[in-house]
Amino acid sequence: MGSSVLHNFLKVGLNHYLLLSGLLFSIGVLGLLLRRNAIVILMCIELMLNAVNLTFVAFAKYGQNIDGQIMVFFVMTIAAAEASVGLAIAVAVFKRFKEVNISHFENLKG
Amino acid sequence: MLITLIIFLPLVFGIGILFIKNEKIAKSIAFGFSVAEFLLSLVLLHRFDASSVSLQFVEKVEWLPSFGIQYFVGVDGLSLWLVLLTTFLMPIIFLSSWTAITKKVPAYCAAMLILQTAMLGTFLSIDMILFFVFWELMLVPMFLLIGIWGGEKRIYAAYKFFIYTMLGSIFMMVAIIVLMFLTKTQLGTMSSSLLDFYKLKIPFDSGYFFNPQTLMFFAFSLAFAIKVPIFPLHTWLPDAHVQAPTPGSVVLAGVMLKMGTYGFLRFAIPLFPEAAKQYAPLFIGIAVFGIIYGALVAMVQPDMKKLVAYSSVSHLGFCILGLFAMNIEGVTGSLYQMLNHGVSTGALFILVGMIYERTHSREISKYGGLASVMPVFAIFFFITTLSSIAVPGTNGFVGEFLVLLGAFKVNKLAAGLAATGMIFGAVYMLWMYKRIFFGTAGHIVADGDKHPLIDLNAREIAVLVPLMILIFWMGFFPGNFLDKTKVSIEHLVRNHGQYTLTMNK
Amino acid sequence: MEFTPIGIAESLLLLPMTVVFIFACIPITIKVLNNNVEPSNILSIGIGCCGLFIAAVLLRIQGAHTDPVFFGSLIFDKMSVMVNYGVLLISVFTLFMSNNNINTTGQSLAEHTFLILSSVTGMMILVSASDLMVLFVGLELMSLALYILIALGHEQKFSKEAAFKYFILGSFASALLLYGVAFAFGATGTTQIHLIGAMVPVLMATSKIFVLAVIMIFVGIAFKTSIFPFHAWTPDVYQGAPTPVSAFMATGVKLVMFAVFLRLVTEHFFSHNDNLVFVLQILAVATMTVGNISALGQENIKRIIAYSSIAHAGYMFIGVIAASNATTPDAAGAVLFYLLSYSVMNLGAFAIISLIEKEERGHQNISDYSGLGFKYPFLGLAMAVFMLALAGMPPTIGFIGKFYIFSAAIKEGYTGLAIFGVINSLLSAYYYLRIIVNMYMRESTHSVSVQKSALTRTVIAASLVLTFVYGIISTQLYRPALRSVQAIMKR
Amino acid sequence: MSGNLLIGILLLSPLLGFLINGFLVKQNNKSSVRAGCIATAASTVSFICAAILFCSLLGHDAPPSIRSYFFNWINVGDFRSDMAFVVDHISGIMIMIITGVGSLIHLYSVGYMSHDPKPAKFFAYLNLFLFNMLILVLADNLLLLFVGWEGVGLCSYLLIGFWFSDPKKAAAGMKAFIVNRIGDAGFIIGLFFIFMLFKTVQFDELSKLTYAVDVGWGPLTLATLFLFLGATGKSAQIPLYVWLPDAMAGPTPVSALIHAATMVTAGIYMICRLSFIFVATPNTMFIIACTGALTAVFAASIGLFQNDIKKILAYSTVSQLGYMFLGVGVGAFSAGMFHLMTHAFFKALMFLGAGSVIHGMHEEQDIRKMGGLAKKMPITHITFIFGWLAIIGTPFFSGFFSKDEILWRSFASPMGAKLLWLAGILGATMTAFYMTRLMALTFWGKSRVPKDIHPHESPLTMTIPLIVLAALSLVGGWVGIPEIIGNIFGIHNGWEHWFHEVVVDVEAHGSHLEEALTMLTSVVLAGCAAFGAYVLYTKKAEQLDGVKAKFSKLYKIIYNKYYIDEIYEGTFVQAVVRGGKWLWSFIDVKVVDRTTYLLSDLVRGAGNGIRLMVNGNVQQYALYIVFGLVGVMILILARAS
Amino acid sequence: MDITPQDIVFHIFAGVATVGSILVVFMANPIYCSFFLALVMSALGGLFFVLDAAFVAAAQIIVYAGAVMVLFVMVMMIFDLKKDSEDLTGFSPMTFLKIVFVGALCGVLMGVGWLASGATATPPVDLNEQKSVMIKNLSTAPTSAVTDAEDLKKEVVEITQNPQAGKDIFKDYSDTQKLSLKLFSKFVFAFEALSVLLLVAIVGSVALAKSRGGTHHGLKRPS
Repeated sequence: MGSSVLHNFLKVGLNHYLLLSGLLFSIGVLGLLLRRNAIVILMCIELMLNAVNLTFVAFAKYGQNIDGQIMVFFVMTIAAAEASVGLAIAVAVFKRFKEVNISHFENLKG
Repeated sequence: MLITLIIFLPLVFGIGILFIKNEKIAKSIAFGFSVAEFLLSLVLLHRFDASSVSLQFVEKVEWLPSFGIQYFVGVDGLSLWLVLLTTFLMPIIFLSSWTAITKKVPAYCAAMLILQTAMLGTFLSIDMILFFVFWELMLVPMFLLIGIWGGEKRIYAAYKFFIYTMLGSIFMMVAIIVLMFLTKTQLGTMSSSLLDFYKLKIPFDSGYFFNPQTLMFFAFSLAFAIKVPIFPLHTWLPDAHVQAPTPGSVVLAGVMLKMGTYGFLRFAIPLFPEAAKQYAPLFIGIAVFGIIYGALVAMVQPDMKKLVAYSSVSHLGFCILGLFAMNIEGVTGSLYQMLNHGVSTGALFILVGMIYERTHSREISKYGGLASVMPVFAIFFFITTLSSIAVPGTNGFVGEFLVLLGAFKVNKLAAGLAATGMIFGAVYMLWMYKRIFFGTAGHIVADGDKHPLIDLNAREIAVLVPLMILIFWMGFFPGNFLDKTKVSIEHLVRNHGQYTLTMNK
Repeated sequence: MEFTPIGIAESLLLLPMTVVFIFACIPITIKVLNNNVEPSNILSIGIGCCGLFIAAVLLRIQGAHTDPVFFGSLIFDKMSVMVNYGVLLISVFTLFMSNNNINTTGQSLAEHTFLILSSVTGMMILVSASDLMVLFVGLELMSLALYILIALGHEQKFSKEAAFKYFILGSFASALLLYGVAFAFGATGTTQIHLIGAMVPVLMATSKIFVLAVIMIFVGIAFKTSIFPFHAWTPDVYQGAPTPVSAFMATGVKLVMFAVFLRLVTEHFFSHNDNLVFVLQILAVATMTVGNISALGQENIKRIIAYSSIAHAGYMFIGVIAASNATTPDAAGAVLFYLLSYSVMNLGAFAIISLIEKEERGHQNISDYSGLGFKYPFLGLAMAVFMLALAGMPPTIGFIGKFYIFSAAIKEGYTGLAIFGVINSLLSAYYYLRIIVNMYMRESTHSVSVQKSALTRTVIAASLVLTFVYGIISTQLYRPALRSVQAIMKR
Repeated sequence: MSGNLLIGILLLSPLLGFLINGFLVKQNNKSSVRAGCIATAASTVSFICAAILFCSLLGHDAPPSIRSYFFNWINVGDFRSDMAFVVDHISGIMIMIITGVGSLIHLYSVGYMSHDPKPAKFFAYLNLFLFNMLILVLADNLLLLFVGWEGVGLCSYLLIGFWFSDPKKAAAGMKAFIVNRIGDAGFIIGLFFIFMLFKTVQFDELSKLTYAVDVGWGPLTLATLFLFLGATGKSAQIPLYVWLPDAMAGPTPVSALIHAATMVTAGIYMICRLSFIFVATPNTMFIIACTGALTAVFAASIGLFQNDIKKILAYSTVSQLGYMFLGVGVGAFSAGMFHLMTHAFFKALMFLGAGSVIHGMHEEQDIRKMGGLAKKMPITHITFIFGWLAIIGTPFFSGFFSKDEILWRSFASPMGAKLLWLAGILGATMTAFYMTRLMALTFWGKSRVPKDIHPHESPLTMTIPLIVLAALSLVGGWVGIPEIIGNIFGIHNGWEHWFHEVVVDVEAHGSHLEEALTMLTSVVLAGCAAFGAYVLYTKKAEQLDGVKAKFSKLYKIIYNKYYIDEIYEGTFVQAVVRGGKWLWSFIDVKVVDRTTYLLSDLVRGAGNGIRLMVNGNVQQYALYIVFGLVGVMILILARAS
Repeated sequence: MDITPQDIVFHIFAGVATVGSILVVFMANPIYCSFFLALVMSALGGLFFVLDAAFVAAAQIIVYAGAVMVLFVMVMMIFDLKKDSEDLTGFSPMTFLKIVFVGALCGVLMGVGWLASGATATPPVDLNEQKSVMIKNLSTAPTSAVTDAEDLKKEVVEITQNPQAGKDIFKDYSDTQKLSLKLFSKFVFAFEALSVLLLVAIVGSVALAKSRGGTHHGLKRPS
């Protein structure tokens, strides 16, 4: 039976893609939670969006619905825009704080 | 139009007064308007048909039609005298505070007048949502009165007053909404009119607490019990009374506490007759406890105002006792006691305010022998004391007697214990009177140079004389007052369980 | 039968948002053409308001349409029209406030106007979106503009920090929302809301993916509406952002995002699953409670208002829950009414804060409001009224809004939620009163000067009037709200 | 119609006097005569009206009562009480006593109060008292009676505390009012019982009803018991007698009028009024009789060694009131009323005499500092002797007849008992002793007056009332001469006959021999006691100290009035005050208020705690989002399965 | 059901993506992070190829791995990055909590993804979508408007009655053609809206970069 399980695991289907995207997304979340470098956090967000892209494409393939690929375009564009804005904010923050470690950005609280 | 005029005239004037800068003019105008308002309410009294149980002078305008909410006001025997009490006290308050309130006078006048609108609206609303609107609206000017013109710990007291009162009313709000949906299912159309609420058959189960009627009864009761206030919910009262300026205390004691008892009378008991009946012993018990408790605690108070405040707890206990006796004597007595308390405690607060204005102290132990220095003041104080301790011939007696009589019919032990409230009432009032007016000259009286203890002036006498007249008038000729309410109360009591109200134009 | 590839009539429907965006570009274009010299404040704001006004007129002319347009991407129904009106009004008020606010006025008001109007464009897309992807695009458009708006504030540190926080969390939430959209797409094969809506009853029972999708979409929106536990950014961002922008976020964003909630709810996204409804109830109660009790001990007025906005989100969320299984439009209408009423009160309050605050978090503590009431009678009175309205005192719009929400909740059988709601409005009374207490009952410790700004005062006066007028004749606002949601429910 | 008018004048004349004196006459020393004249005139007018009314009741074909209805007072539900008054055989006697003795005392006061700074106030109060007392006795229903009942209490309070700047006197007034209030509360409960049982409080309606005798402790017994509680308050019986001795703080005319002649007898009057109900409740009657007897002995024993002239008279009054209760308790209502009247005469006389002494002694009240005043104040002395003779029961003086009637009835009535009679005799003996002691120490023997005091006889306004009252003390009893003596002189006992219609007397059963023997016993014993006292306190005064030393403990206890005041103070008063303090400082402040604080602190604390969550760390916020997401997911998915 | 080469390719790319993303999170130096992110994106591009989305895969590599990553690297150049050592949080209870929650999230996502694979639905019949295809037909076959309209009407009726027909319309086109067709019909609004979004992003970034900060009452303070 073990080989059957292995076979099931190796035989790629939609579930593999969902598994992978879930994993990548979670790793992105983990990075968001743990990293202190603002830029890396932005990267993690990109990672999450990429995981979503993977989901879209996988659904497009297995659902026989090409709309999913179009979504990916949108997501890419938005991700790029987000990245640019995010980086612009990061630069602005860096200019004020001389620091990109987010543990220094805790003036607003309570 | 008459009732609308009566309700909203003070509001209009109140807002108008805000724009007057000159203090003297402002208070003169406020006084003049409040007198006019009183005269207007006398017109109402004059035109009132005492033989009818129906609502009179009804005005009805659609307000929020999708919920069946109306601007619906009217007066009947239950609310008539409370309206008059309100309009009667207002000019007296303005006159009494002529010199006591020195800062922000126009704002003060405005707050008082707006408060008057809210109070009158509360008494005259027949639509429950409208009632609730006025009920809540009342908090704001009172909050400001306590907070702006009050004593040292005024802010704390103002918060306490506001939050406590609101605590009660929020549950009432929920209950009102539930009732509104009940009207939809039972009567077909949604309505928040009290007349429709009376027609409802609210599910009740005597064996189980969590049934709709009981829960709603307690939701309403909580609101009213806090306002009254009934024993464990009374702690806002001493603070509010002590910290409020004299006019605030007078309104608070004179009118606002009555809203609670009025609420029981008008809403809680007739709307939820079975629940009220089932839990009447509970309320009677609390009322009796409150009577004795209020009296005993009042007795040991070192501060005059606080003493009077706790005495209110005791006196209002009589009102509750009478209401939950649910017979004609009890309810009549209770209603009468409301008026009495308004007059006598109002007078007491005015008197305390007068002496406070002179000496800036309310500590009883600092006084003594005041009667020799201010004999006229002493006489007025004494008459008011008599009224407060219900000596026959004064108004207080009639009310307390009827309440006790009504209670006795229902529960002898309760009446017996409540009668001890009469004794303790005499104890704390006379003891205070003795400590203030009799004996050797106290600390404050002895060095009168610092604060000239001049006897009452003409204005102050003019403030007090109407109250004194009323004390005896109501004591000797209660018929003049009770005739107007008689049929309404009889209708209310005799139809317990199937009480309905109609209206006539 | 005239048929065109993409009907002109359809394209014309885009006119309001197009106009807004075009007008948004005018001030910065002027600035660029004029050698990067900032045009006068009044000019920027005037152009912006002009655009918003024209958009409103166009909306009025076009009216509502029941069917989706642009291949199901957009729908200009009554609700979207009504919410659009609200958004336009809010943005006009925001622009008015921006004129003299210490943090927005100055050299970048043209950009500010541009971003506000762009954000409005995003909002208009958002409320009209009938496709989850379009919804996402609208959301991002709105959010990106907001991130920059916050960062553009003149505060040296706070605005940047707030922008950064908001950006990170906002992007995270968008990613979640997007993930949800992907799952929904996978489960249904489409992203069109009404098509998904038709499948909800089946999918809720059979497809875990779809349940996950709904949850993640919910989280994405809940983040923007600051539902507990997705609320933590709110006070920080509201405090750090320039006050007009805070006002814009607290009112506009909330209005739009709740409109989206309503749209999803009326398509029964959140129904047919008892657990979901149960969890939403918990969140509603937690949101109200956390918002209110957090505000009790707060000293900074902007943070107080922020926490209060969390609490108000909780109240509105009660309405959303009530609407989720409703067959009548009462609950949804109540939410819409509450949104508008809340916007009015909050804008007024923020306008006053905006007049009083000083640079670098100056004069934002409630102790700075001591003695203000008698010193500036109009501002004091207005602030008192707004606070009381927010606390839900009659006869203001705040009371009647709460009444509608709670009665809707009771009607739909959520009496428990209504009780929690009223208890919370009691808790909230304390901190609203605190502000009044400071204004009227304490002596001022230091002199606080107030900026003179006719425009901001106009906002205050207008909010004041609306607070009372719609508090008394609320039917005039409630009925359109009801009708607008009735229209989307019928479909 | 004329009845109406007369009753109207009767009532309103003192009220008018009160209003004039209270509000119009200047409150200063000079107005003493003017105010006194007004007040005296008012009470005299009342007396004339009362006399006319009384006379119209005499004769065979006279109406049994004269009713006068003024207006409806309270009419709520079933309850109805009118402002209506009735003069009948019982109230007729009362108004005569009240206005008659009252007028005399008013006259007396003109002289007595001549040096007071505020005489007008005094006279105003006095008139107000008359007004209230008249309401009390004329009331045609129980509630109206209660109006007068409380009203006289109020006036008593005012008059006791007349010199209010002395804290002791003010306190005495308060004590009187509050102790009375306790009784009043009982009275009102009794009233409720009556109303509940019979649906009316009108005397004439009540009297027409028939009452089943309640041998147990049914509601009727409770009703009468509570009414009696009211009576013990007003009429200073055990356990509520304590206020009366303190009430002597008031001006002496007040003591004479209110605390001897009129007000304190209201309890007797009320019970006689409702005699038809009381006789139906033997248990109550027994309690009344016992209380009366006990009070008579108890108070007399305290009176034995008091040194304050007014205090002695006060305890004597309590004791005499005990006799009256003993009388009514054994069903001898008319005898009680009889003693009420005679007591009104002689006790008023003695009080006024004491007042005259005090006046003459410049406010000195301690009899140890008197002695030999007989020569200095002859009129006072002579008149006082009349009172003394009357009270100790010297045959043919008024007190003799009335007291013996009571004693005989307690001996012979079916409701009486031998023990009660014995107690009565004991009391009478003690009375004779301490009254003689009073006479001896005050008027006879050697003068112990301090050097700086020069006693003098009082003015005419004061002595005239004394003379009139002395005469009445002698002849006042002749209207009720018992048969065994009356038969000798051929005089009919008109008194019992007079009351026949209004009062339900319980017939005594005993032979004339027994009656004569009991009478003789009491006279002999009283005579012995009087003689003993005379000898002791005039001739052998020096031996007294030895006797005192022998019984020092007992003497001390009695001298300190059995420490009853202290016991009351220590138990009830302290309990109430401590209770109040505890309720306030513990229940109110610590429990109720603290709970409020606790709740608000809890909420605010929770808020501050929750705000710690918002710690500024953006990753923390993201964690909340993840937490929320995971939580929602797990809640939904896990519950679904 | 044999394991195809595509499956093996998937596993390779999946492994690379997973390891790469883990390294993104745990590499201390942001430059390395960005490198691994580019690696992950490239791997995903590979996966897109496997999923028959060639165009998307290309775009992924060009736009993401190329443009966006360059942006990141550039920004990093601006910053002074000497304090990398402090970057990763030390192990604390909070870190533990974070890992636990993320693990739970991961579990749920992966679990649902793994178990729910069969639940993909075929796209519902969407009249709007069909309409968009028809419009394409209309534009590629320029005939008289009247007859076209008639034809269209007929076609609409046909499609409405036979839902499956809608799907068949696509079968003649390549993926990229299909993409473009849809992009400019069904998703045209979103597409246009994106342009606005990009403009806002650009202007916003520029404005932010230019802003000097500080409170100035209309005054221009030298930066």
